[in-house]
Amino acid sequence: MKPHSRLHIPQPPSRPGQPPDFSYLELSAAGGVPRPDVNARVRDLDFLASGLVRVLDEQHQAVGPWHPHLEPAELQVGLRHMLLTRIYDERMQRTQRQGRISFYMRSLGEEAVSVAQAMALRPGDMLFPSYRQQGLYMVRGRPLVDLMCQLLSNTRDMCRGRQLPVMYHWASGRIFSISGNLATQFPQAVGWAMAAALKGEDDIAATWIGEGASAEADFHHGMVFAAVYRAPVILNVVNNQWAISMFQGFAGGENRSFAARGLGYGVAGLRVDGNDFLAVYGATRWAAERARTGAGPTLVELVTYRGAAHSTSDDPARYRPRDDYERWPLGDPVERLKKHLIALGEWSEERHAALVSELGQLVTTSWKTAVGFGTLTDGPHLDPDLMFEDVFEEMPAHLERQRAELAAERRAGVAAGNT
Amino acid sequence: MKPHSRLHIPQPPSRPGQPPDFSYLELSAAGGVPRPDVNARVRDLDFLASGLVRVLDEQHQAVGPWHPHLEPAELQVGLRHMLLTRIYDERMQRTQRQGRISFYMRSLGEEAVSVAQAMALRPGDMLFPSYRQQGLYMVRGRPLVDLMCQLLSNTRDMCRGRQLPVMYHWASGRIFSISGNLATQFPQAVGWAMAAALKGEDDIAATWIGEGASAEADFHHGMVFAAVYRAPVILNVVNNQWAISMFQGFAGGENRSFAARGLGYGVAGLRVDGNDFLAVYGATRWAAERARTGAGPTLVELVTYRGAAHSTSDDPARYRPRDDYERWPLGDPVERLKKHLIALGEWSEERHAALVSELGQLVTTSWKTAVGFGTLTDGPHLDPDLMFEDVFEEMPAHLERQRAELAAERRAGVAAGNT
Amino acid sequence: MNMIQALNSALDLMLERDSAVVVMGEDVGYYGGVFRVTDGLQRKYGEHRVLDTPIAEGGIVATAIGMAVNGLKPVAEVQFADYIYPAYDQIVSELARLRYRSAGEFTAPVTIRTPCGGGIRGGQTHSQSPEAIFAHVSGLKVVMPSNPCDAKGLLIAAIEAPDPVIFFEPKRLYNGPFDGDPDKPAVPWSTHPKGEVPDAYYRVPLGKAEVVRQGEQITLVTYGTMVHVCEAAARRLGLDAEIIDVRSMVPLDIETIAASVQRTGRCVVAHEATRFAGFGAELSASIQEHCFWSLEAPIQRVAGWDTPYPHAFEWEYFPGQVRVMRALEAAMEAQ
Amino acid sequence: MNMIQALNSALDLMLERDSAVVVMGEDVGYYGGVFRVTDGLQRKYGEHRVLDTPIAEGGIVATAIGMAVNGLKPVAEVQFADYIYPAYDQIVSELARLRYRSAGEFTAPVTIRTPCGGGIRGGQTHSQSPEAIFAHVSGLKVVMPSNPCDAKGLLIAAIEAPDPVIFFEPKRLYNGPFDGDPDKPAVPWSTHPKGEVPDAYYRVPLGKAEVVRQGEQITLVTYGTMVHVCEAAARRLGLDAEIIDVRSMVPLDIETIAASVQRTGRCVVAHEATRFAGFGAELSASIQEHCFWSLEAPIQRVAGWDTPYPHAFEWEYFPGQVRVMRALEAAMEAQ
Ligand SMILES: Cc1ncc(C[n+]2csc(CCOP(=O)(O)OP(=O)(O)O)c2C)c(N)n1
Ligand SMILES: Cc1ncc(C[n+]2csc(CCOP(=O)(O)OP(=O)(O)O)c2C)c(N)n1
Ligand SMILES: [Mg+2]
Ligand SMILES: [Mg+2]
Repeated sequence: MKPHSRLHIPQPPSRPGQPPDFSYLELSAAGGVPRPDVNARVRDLDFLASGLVRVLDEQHQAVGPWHPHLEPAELQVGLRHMLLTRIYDERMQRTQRQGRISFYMRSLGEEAVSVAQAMALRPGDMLFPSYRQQGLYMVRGRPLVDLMCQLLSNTRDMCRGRQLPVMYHWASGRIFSISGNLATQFPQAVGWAMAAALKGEDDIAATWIGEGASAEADFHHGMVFAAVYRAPVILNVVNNQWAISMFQGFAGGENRSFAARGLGYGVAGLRVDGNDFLAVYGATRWAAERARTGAGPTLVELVTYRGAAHSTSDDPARYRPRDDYERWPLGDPVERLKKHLIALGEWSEERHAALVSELGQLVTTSWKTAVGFGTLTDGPHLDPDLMFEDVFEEMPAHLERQRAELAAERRAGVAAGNT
Repeated sequence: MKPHSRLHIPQPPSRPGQPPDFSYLELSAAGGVPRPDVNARVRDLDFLASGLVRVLDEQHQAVGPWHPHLEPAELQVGLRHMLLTRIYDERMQRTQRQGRISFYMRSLGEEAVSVAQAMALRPGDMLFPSYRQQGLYMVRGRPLVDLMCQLLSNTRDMCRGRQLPVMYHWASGRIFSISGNLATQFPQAVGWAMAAALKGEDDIAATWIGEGASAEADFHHGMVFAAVYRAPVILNVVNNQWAISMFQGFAGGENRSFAARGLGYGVAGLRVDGNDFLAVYGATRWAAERARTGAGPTLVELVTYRGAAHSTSDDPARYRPRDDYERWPLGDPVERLKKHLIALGEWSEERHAALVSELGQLVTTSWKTAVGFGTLTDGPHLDPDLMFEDVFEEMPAHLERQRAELAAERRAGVAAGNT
Repeated sequence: MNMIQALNSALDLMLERDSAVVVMGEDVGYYGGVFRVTDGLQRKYGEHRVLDTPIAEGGIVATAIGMAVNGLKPVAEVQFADYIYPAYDQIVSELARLRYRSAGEFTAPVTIRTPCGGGIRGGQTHSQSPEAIFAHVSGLKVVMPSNPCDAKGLLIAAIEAPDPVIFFEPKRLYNGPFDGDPDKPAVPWSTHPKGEVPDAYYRVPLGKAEVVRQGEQITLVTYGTMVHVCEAAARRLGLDAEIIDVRSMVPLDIETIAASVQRTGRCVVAHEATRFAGFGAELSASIQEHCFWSLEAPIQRVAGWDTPYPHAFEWEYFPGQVRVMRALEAAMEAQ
Repeated sequence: MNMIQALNSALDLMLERDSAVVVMGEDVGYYGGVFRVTDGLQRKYGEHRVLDTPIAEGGIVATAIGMAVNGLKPVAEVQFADYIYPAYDQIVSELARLRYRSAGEFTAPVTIRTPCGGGIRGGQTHSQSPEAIFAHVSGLKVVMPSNPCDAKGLLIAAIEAPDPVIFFEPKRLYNGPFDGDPDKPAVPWSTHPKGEVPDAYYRVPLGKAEVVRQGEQITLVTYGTMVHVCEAAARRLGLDAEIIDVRSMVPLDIETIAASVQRTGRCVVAHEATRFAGFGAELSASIQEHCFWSLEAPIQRVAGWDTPYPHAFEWEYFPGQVRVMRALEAAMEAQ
């Protein structure tokens, strides 16, 4: 073999020990991207896939056509949900380090995505998230105790002990069950939206996928079916720049934005500053209106940064600079909304500190309640017989037999000195 | 359910009994699309995905920047290959109707695609076709007898009786084995091209997929990997408007051209008049040069029309107007090249008629030779023991045993009065 | 009715009775399906109840799941079982486990219909019988009828089931029973008692095998096309064989099967799929576990060879009467 | 060496010896793999020999096939066996059948490595053992080592094989042998004879089972993690059990297995995967066919239950020592 090859290998801008370099990131000024009519022809929307919709400027003012003009009270609610998400994440991460739960995944730096989007949607809209949109649960009001019981696989675990931590679901809150398999939810959301349209109902679907997972087949399936049937769905790509150790270039991000993937399908593609609460809110409103008025699907790329490790099993210091998150040009979503509220005269450092401590308290009390229902290590435990339920609606004979076998095995185990 | 739904269902422009309507087709004038430098930035090439590269004008003249300026002799060779493809198709279709072969698929109306593309590529370039590019075999010179023996599953069948008719392969001719499963060849071609680049070799890969099959996952896989590694590959979508009974709208063609699918991946997308031999040749040259000079992959949409039934199992009269092919705005590729040659003074109706009869003769003689090696119905037949070979390189014990069992079974069958 | 008409009738009735039922797949709408199983349904129920879809089996199953989560009952067609693999991930990782992983909060009662089996010169990509790779996956029901009457009743039961069902249709049986002899003139279903199909609604329960022929000497456990091949083989040998049509691979009616083998003491298991790690292995293993003390001879397996399904050697590959007869003889001889 | 180091050593040697070998997969390059099996290889052999890939298992296998057709020998990693399904179509329809359908003109000697099995609290999507659905597909070789020494030798043999190989790595064994008791302190491979791994190149042939413990009373046929669980169970019962590590599911070394069962007359088959239509069914059916006249008791199957692998009930799901012991007792009692 000749030593030189022309095969291009994508390169992250910096590796451990090097200074973070975000010069690759294409930015637009706040207020710089026009906001077209929601029913504009898709062909006339190409520019939205290369611009970056931003509302908050350097002076913490909200500017431009995408400004959603929310009441200060609504902004405060948004700030609260983002903060709660962050504090919850930090504490759950800690419990994992202490061995109380087996696994955890944080959304540090991406809180605006799920919080602003959930707030911009209606309660009847159906959400198909990946594992990094816990903010949806905060907005829709699922008690923390319920989430924690899932993390603990305890006697109140909504999943009855079947799923890894963070794989929540909530039928009455209209949040779909999270899958451990990447990307599968993307075309499922499209199917849900198709059914809504078939039934003549007004609810829309929204789904989230990581930029890394967008390489999976199901991304394409979702795009094709959404485009063909003009399904009322918002297809979100959360581009947090990393997929475990792989930079977004390995998903094709070196060439073109992920929003641009929509263009070829005839699906509107919208690139948004994912750390700008107001931009995310405004963009989501626009996409939701398109969907609800029959103008079809929108692919929204939320440009953000994975501030923390991929999960508790990951160590990002092996593959990226340590201080990268601090240098991320789009800043921190919580800080930015906080400063905007302060600039509006609707918030202060004191109120902020009080809120942080209030939410910390909430997490603490919730945790106390949750562990009261058991932990994976110490119990009380779920009844193992539950393992055989919900495979089918009715338990077939072979599972009845296996359930009995397990019971006998456990008796025999105790007799044989096993615990 | 409310009676009215907003779910959009794609509609073909006309159905049986209605007049064909091709007003949906977006055309460009011959010579109307600029030809950018092969190393231009992909972002600057978007216009190529919405235009239609054409060289032959209404007066049968070759015009514009994509004109490849071939020698008349080369054009005559192209005409010959297209005609041979067509005559071969017609005759093989007839043998199927007579029950001599079990199945056939014609490429009527699409002959320029495979013939012009194969001619524009180098012999070392590796081709990954679908089942409708038999013209590749004509250009690369595989004797008809070899192809026919495959159709007949006879004693000289290159596939040793394992594949349906038309599923040819040719390692030394650098044409990959055709799969019955749609789309699978698309990312395989990308892998082949990646390997060529890794090895520092100059050969490129080309692959063909139907517009219908582009909805499959493997289309996306091919695009993502080609984009990420800038693989030296030409990715062709043959948009012949139909996928069995389904109009291209069911693959997303109502919204945007298939060439435009490239844009979001950062892959150049080129929309070409697939019935214009010179345009196809010129476009393929451009894409090949891009690939060979390290500028990366090109997605080429070849706009054409499936002139015949999908296969011998299909009856298009059930779902589209009978006279549609005659009304197709891009005409017939053979006719168009023929008229161009005549306009150049390099061809005549007489020479054409003589060529048709010569090629008819060739097909007849080849068929006689081929059936001499056996037919599926009358034999001589391949040895059924061959069934157990090539599952693995070396036959494992369980297959040895099964081969022996089959032999015993056949003896027992004869004894029991089976044939 | 032939099997195509019986399946069409089931779909027609279900579209009529339940507005949540939608039919979807490649070419199933305007065209009525490449095997014409959905013929006329789009005209009758409209483009929103009978949908043509993009060619993407994975997308078809994924959107069907989403539709089912939103209250519909999709009946998706995969044009050939050989093309179900692009949907395998959505079926295995999602469809089969959604109820389980969400503790019953979300369910997806999707039916996936797909023609399987050889005998129509379809070669390696139009002949496969991949039931085993679905039977192994917890959470799926797996069904394969052997005649029009069962086909209609089982399809109605599948559509009404609250669980996902993979519904295999042996395509060689669409137009008539087939006893394994390709040289014999084709016989229409009208000549067969199971070709008498009531027009009205009825169900054949999932999870119940049927004894299609009673006998005392040996038990033949089989399904799909092989039911007819086994009947012919037993007849040719003049054996008093009991023949059980499994019909439902999951849940498996092992009680009916075991009761028979315990009585006859001998057993042959037959299917068209490749032998190694095929569903016959499960049948054989289960029967051995339930009937070990009654067995007078080893359980024999009859199956396709462990090779792809070759175009030219279709009848050498297909487990025809002679292969079944040899297994029956082996099982009868041994003592 | 532990199993991770042994696998790394195999890859290292093969990258060194054969310039056609390339390693590819999600996170395998710069990072060295989520289980660190490819640690250091990109640094040593460069970005063009050890490739990070897009997250698309179907695309990974498809491009690996194309690379193999162009003369390379790709070793592709699928991060967890639970995520191999998106590649199932390319594996089954393409990789497995390319040689066959092209009558040997085209081949794709791709090795697919993937960690399988439970025991690390991975829940339903990080614990599966899907070997059966590959074993059923003609044209694939299927391998699962139970220790570092075999892992290295088998991986080298797999990479050098002219056929595609699906190479399962029981992840619970990566860092040490595991006998099924999660409460016992972890033991490193350095305490186990099979943890002694030569640095140099060597091969363990595909298609050969290994008798890991000789015995006269009963035969335990198993593979992967369950080899160690079975050893512990037999020891606890004080049985003179013969334990066979299958190692290679396809081709299956039925000769070694049958010879043992013919001698002992009793047999337990054990694996971690779901029981129904699992690979144990094939083992049981084959053994019954080969050893019927020697069997003194029904062959018992030990396996995971027919449910998804639940996070909280990992040890109730896992076929631990007690489950094996009960099966051994049943097989020993019966007469
Ligand atoms: C089908 C499948 N393949 C691989 C994995 C393993 N995996 C889990 S998360 C992950 C990275 C995903 O990155 P991205 O989509 O960017 O989402 P992010 O973690 O950044 O939110 C991988 C490879 C998986 N869960 N499913
Ligand atoms: C995976 C898969 N799904 C379905 C089919 C059945 N099938 C064969 S050809 C065809 C239509 C393909 O249309 P298109 O891709 O436009 O190619 P064309 O026939 O027009 O050349 C279909 C659905 C198949 N062969 N493989
Ligand atoms: Mg990411
Ligand atoms: Mg087509």
